[in-house]
Amino acid sequence: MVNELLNPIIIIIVALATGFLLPIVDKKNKSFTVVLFFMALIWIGLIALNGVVNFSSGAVAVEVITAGISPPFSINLQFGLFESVIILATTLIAIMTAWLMLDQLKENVSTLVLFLIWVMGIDGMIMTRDIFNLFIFIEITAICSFVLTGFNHNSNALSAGFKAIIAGTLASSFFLLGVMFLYYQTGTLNIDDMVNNQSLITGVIGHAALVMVLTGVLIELKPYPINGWALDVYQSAPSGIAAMMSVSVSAAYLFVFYKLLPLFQAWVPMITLIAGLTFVVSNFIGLKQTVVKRLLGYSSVAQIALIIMAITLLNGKVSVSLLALITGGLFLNHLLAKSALFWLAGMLNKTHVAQWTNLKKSPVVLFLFGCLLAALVGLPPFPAFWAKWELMMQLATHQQHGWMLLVLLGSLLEAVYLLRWFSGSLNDVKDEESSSPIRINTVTLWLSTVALFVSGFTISHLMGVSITPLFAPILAALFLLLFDELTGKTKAGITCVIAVFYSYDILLHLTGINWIFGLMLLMGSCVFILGSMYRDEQRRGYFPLLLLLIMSLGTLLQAKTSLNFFYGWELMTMSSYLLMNCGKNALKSSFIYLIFSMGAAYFILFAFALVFAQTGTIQLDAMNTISQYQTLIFACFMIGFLIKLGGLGFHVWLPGVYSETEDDYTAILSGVVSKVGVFGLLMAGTHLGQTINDEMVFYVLGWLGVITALLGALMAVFQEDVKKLLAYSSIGQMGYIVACFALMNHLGWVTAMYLSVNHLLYKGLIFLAIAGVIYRTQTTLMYKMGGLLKNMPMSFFSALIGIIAISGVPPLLGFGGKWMLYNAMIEKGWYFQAGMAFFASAIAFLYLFRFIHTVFLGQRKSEHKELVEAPFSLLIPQVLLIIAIMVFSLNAKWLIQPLSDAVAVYYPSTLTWTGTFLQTSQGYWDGYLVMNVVTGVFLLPLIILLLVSTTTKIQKVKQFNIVYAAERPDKPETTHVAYNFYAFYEKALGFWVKPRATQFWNSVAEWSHTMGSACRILYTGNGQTYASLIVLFFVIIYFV
Amino acid sequence: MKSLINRLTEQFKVSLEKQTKSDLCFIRVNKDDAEQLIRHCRDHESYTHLSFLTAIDRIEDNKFTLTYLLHNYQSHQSLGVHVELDRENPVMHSLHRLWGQMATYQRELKEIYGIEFPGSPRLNDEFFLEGWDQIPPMRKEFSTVEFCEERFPIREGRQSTDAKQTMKVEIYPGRGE
Amino acid sequence: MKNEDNTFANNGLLPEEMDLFCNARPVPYEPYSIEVVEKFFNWMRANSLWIMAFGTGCGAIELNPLMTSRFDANRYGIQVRPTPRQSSVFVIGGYSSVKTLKRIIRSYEQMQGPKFVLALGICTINGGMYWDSYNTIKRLDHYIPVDVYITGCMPRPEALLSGFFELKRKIKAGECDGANRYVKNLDWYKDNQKRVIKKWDMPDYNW
Amino acid sequence: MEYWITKIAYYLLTVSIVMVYGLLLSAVIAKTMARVQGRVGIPLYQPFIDIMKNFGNRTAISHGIMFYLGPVFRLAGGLGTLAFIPVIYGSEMFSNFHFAGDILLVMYFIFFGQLGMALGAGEGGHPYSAIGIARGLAQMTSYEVPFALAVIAVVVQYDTASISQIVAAQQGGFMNWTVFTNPFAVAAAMLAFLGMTGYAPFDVVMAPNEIPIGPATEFHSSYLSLMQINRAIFAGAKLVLFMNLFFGGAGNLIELVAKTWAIYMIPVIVGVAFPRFRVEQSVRFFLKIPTLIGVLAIFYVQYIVLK
Repeated sequence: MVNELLNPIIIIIVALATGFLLPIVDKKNKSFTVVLFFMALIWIGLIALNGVVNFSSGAVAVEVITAGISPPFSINLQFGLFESVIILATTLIAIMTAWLMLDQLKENVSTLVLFLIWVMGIDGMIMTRDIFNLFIFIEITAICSFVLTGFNHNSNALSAGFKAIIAGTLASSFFLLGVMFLYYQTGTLNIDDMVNNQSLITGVIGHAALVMVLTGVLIELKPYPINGWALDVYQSAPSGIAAMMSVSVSAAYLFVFYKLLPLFQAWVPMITLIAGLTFVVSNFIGLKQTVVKRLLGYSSVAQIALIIMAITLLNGKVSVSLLALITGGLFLNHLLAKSALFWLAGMLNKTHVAQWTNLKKSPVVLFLFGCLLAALVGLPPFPAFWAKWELMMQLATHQQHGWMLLVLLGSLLEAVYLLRWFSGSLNDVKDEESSSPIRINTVTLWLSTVALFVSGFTISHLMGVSITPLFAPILAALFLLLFDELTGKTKAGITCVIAVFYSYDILLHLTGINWIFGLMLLMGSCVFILGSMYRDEQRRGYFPLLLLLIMSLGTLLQAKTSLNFFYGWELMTMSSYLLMNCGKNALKSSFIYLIFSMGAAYFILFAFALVFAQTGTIQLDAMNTISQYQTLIFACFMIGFLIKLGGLGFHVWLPGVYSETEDDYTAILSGVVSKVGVFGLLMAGTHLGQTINDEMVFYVLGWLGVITALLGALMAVFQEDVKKLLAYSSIGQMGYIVACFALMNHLGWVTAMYLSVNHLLYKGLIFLAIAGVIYRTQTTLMYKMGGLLKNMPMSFFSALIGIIAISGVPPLLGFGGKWMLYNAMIEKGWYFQAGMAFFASAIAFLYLFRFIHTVFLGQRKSEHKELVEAPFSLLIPQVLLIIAIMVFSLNAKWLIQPLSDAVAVYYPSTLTWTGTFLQTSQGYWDGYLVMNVVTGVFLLPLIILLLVSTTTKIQKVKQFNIVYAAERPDKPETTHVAYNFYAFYEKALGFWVKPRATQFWNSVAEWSHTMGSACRILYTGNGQTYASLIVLFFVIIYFV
Repeated sequence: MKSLINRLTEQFKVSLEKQTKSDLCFIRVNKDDAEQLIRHCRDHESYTHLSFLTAIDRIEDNKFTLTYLLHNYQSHQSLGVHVELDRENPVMHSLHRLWGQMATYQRELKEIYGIEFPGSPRLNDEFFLEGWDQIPPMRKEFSTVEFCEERFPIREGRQSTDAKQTMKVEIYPGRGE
Repeated sequence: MKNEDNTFANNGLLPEEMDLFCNARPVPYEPYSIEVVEKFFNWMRANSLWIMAFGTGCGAIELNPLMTSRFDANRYGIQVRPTPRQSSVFVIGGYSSVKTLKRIIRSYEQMQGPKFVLALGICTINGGMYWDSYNTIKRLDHYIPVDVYITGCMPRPEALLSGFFELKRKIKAGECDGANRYVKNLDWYKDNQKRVIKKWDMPDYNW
Repeated sequence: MEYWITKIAYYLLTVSIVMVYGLLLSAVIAKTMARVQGRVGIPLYQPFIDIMKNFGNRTAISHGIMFYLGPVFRLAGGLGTLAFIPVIYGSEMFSNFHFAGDILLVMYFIFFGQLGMALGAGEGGHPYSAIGIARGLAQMTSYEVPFALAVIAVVVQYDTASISQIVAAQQGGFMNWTVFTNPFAVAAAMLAFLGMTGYAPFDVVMAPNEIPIGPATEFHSSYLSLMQINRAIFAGAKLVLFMNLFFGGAGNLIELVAKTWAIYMIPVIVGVAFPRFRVEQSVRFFLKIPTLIGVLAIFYVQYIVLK
């Protein structure tokens, strides 16, 4: 009995029967109508669920033929795994939509009936194997869609519905005509039979028939340029209906398309082309969109096109299960995320993207919104991430490089407008309407989000990746999120403890370069988190994200497979992006960061895919067996990692981000996160370096490195904002590291890692010191500071140690880096690069002096008289870092030796030690002795001065007791030299640092938007245009 | 020069005081017409240059005479405009809108003569005296000798000789007169 | 004028400026306890006269020829330093107006001891031709201690050189203790200074 | 231990000699210039007197700890630079601590004193100090370019960065000196040397007329003495460095004096002949012809000397 009730045919029956019953019941009891309505839907859902359970455990698909009569006069259904899954998903969406829209739907019982019939039509389309039945269901669905689109009598919606009717009618006319001809030629209406008798479909008639059917289906799949009507529908339909249209109806059509695909083998390339075009163009147009639902519409169109592309490109080439994984992953993602976003858009009732602000006020909504968008963009751990990864791998395996680029380009564009939306929603706008907390029903959104997490998890499980390292960060972050009510300091403590234990655990499992980076990054982070305790605010969301960031670093370090690496990379990008937004004005710059990072990730993904195509495995260790495209792959990796590092040309995101983010986070960003790029470089280098015979790429990279170093330093010279100054300085420092890496020999790599460690130590130190200063002075502009040495001696000392170390002046450890750098470069024969590096390091003195002078020396502002030393918790990590710097300065061997050993696995060591005496092929250096000599020569004059001073009365004076051409200084502000400090240098060399890169990227953005506008021209909003386009489309397909 | 004076006389209540040279003459105008006259000279008679503004303390008449000296670069002629002010309450309209540098002259006159120019920018800022606490030093009733004796200690034994006598007696005995 | 802890009250300063200036009182310095050492240093001080490059009056014009080939003061160890901190000789170049006096005092106090003042021209002695000028001081030694006067209006460079020799002689003889005199009689000097400098917008002692 | 004591004693001896030599050098230069102008000029002992007089100043002020330490850093920079340069070739007594590091160490240690001094002057709070330092650093960045290129050329030429080995490689006749084996490198380095010494036309740092001697404005008494001593030692160290790198080093004290004297005359002669550059002019100057010569020097080494 139960089985009978769960028979798929019941779906149709239930829907129809309830449809009949509802008006009758409605007359008696209104409330019972609703119950009945939902019961019907739930029943359908249960049937599908039962199907999923049965078929996934291996049951055979059910074939249903009604009434004992053969088709076309009966209904012919097939109910298998695919069908049941899709029906389940669509029904769930339908239930939730109906629940959300209940108030509107239940006003008129006919709407409820329509809705039910609509669901039935969709389910019918999915299940039926009879092409005529299919037509019927298509018609049912289409009619319901039109009516529901306009059911709230909004004029826009009515006109959109009308346009949809025109398009739908055209589509079904084509379809019906095609079906007629097909029946004429094959004598069957069963799709399977038709496929089996394909040979019968011949001649002009057969061609025309197929083209008609194809056109009919394609119109409903909304490819560019014949989707104008659909976008109008998405924009103006009630958002629940739009959600259904976007996901459920599309799902049905997609499945129809899949079912019919065997018939269209001859058109596959063309369909792919159309889909590809749709994917890219829709995303281009999406850039220009400001209306939320239309934006989602473009995204929907693009997503569907992507799935079609995946199907057409891979159908028959990969196993069905893999294809199902890819398309299913993409689809499930789209289904859940897009529908939820439509609902959210409907509930918030904010039409324009610009109105989406102040979501920070409602953390829950923001969290859900973020998750949904992240899923849509294809970030881990959501299904689209895995599906896209697998898609790229398979495309690469089948040599579809052009399509890969297309997919990546389209995805990037999509990411741009979706994330811009997100980033805008973080904006704090002071107006009364949008600043009140949002009260909406988030249950459905929660369900969707959880479903997304679960399905992501399931897919990754199906792909056979090891789950623990991948999901541990997210779980840990979610766990910490539970304690978000605690005070900031407590949370910092908890985070630190977790991070320490986690790091310890990770470090046990790492070796070689990974171990060194693990020690650097994880321990570095732990030290920096200590600094985070200096603030009293609660800092909601900051610490879970920080933990996520740190643990994603762990994932990255542990990665043995490219998938894990990429996963960790994406997670790190995402978490670092979100952390940036804790800063006050970071939105714009962090958005740029995110876009660049997405670009970087896609380059890396592309490279991994190319590797996979050759090795057939995602093991990183297998990378060195590749034999083709080494240079290309390496170059892609380089571009990807250079973006992270802020290499020249890709650095535009960096200064803004560094200057606007939270001050303690900047230390992490500069100290730790930028090193991930170095780690990536070394990862690529260790695995690919040996396979590349062409030195040119390294040569280019080397020059890029030193030019980055030079221009980074030069740009730092002209900054007024202290954090920008340090940011450009970081760019410059990264330039040295890149150049050293590009040397591709032992000394070069040791230097690169040594410099990385150094940079972590001293730049972290300086950023922490300056964090304290900013905390006290509440400004980042250097000319507003000055003379703070008197108030903050410890911070000054940190900064002093930091700048001595950065500048490379002996005896601190910075010199070791510089010394090895020149030795390595001269050894390699890169003389001019060495010269340029020297120039860069000389310029570093300029900005370093400016930094320490304008902040700590010179005249103190009167309003800073009462400032006290930076908070204690900020000083602790500084002390730790200073100790580390001092130890490594005193005995460089402790640092260089492990680095050298780690690199010696790849290149034979060229360093020789005699005690503390270090020798390369050209030079030598005894750090210990240098330290002693310097101490000695320092003490000598000091003692002399002290002795002489004993006979002299030395009066301690105040800041205005200066010789001032016999005048007295007027105000500290006018006496402190700080603003435009290097005006003359700008006159001399300023033209080198015109913001060319920024201009370039601005023009890229401008150009993309122009493209978007250009593609939009076809969307006139006029039904006639749309209809004629459809006809034209048909004609073109026919003749191609 | 003559024609200029004639032209001016037609339009304003001015009187020629004296013509010292062929290219320099002085006219007198009353306080309230001065601005209009000077503006006219600047805009219509090409007297575009303000050479100086100065004051003369005519304590015997109980008057201050202001002299605006204008210069015409085309004809290279100068025109002095005299304005008389009451010495008890010396107030003059500020003409800084005509020439920016006028403000500086007015500041100077304020400081050393105490002549008021309401509306003149930075009028009360110190010009060259720092912390002057007496009546304006260029006024004739201000006695510098008394002030010096009171303010500055003078070394004993200083002698002053009459220059005329010294010349006559010591340097060029038997000459002159 | 004085605070309880024997520091200056700095009444001339605005309240918010108090912290910007040192208000300590200078103390006189002792000569080296060993006489030979003191003599030796005096000899060196005499032979290394660093002039403060501040032309306070018209007499400053006489300093320039002093450095040229004709007079070559360089050979006597006389050279010009651009900052009072490093100079040891202050040459007052003739008349000094009240306004200049303020700068002279500031610069003089910023010089480090032992420091010497060479007053040039009759104006520094008794006002000279400016004896009745309302803004010119008449006796320099009422305001800062003067070690050597060179009279004349103007004295020629030769006179200036002979003044320097006199200064050298006095330094070697240990008679030039102007700096200490100034410090010891600081209140008297300050009174005199403040009597003429009405706008005293600097600290009482310019360290 | 005994070895180190001897070493330190020898070093102190070297320092004293270089200091006396440096001071005498400056006196002689001043004297020479005076003679050129038809003056008698200062006595040769004048620099010593000046330094001692400043030590003998009885009062001083201090703006703070960094101000106090600034001159110490400065002198330590000079002393340290000298400490890492072997002064006389083959002499144990005058070899200093050059085994602690090579030419790169010396090149970077030169900055030590400047940095410390900059901090000290910065705490002084005088705007002209900061301007002077900014100018000095700006000029430094650009003259270091030809100098670095010249040094790299030399290092490449002799395949070692060790100063003593560079000197050793130049032994055996004056035709082995770098100045004859690689004249481009020497030309670049000597042009850079003009900037390093800070005489006209590159004297905007001190510029007594506009920013009263720049960084040192606030320094006096003992501080100034230390800086004057450093000036002598630092000049000596740089001369010795240039002599070692480019002019075959010195086998004995007389050779040392003769060579360094000759080298020192170059900036002096240029200095009396030229007026002052503005900062941006001097920055650009070094990045044009001298840098080009430096580039030529490397090409010359790569394709002619080593082939």
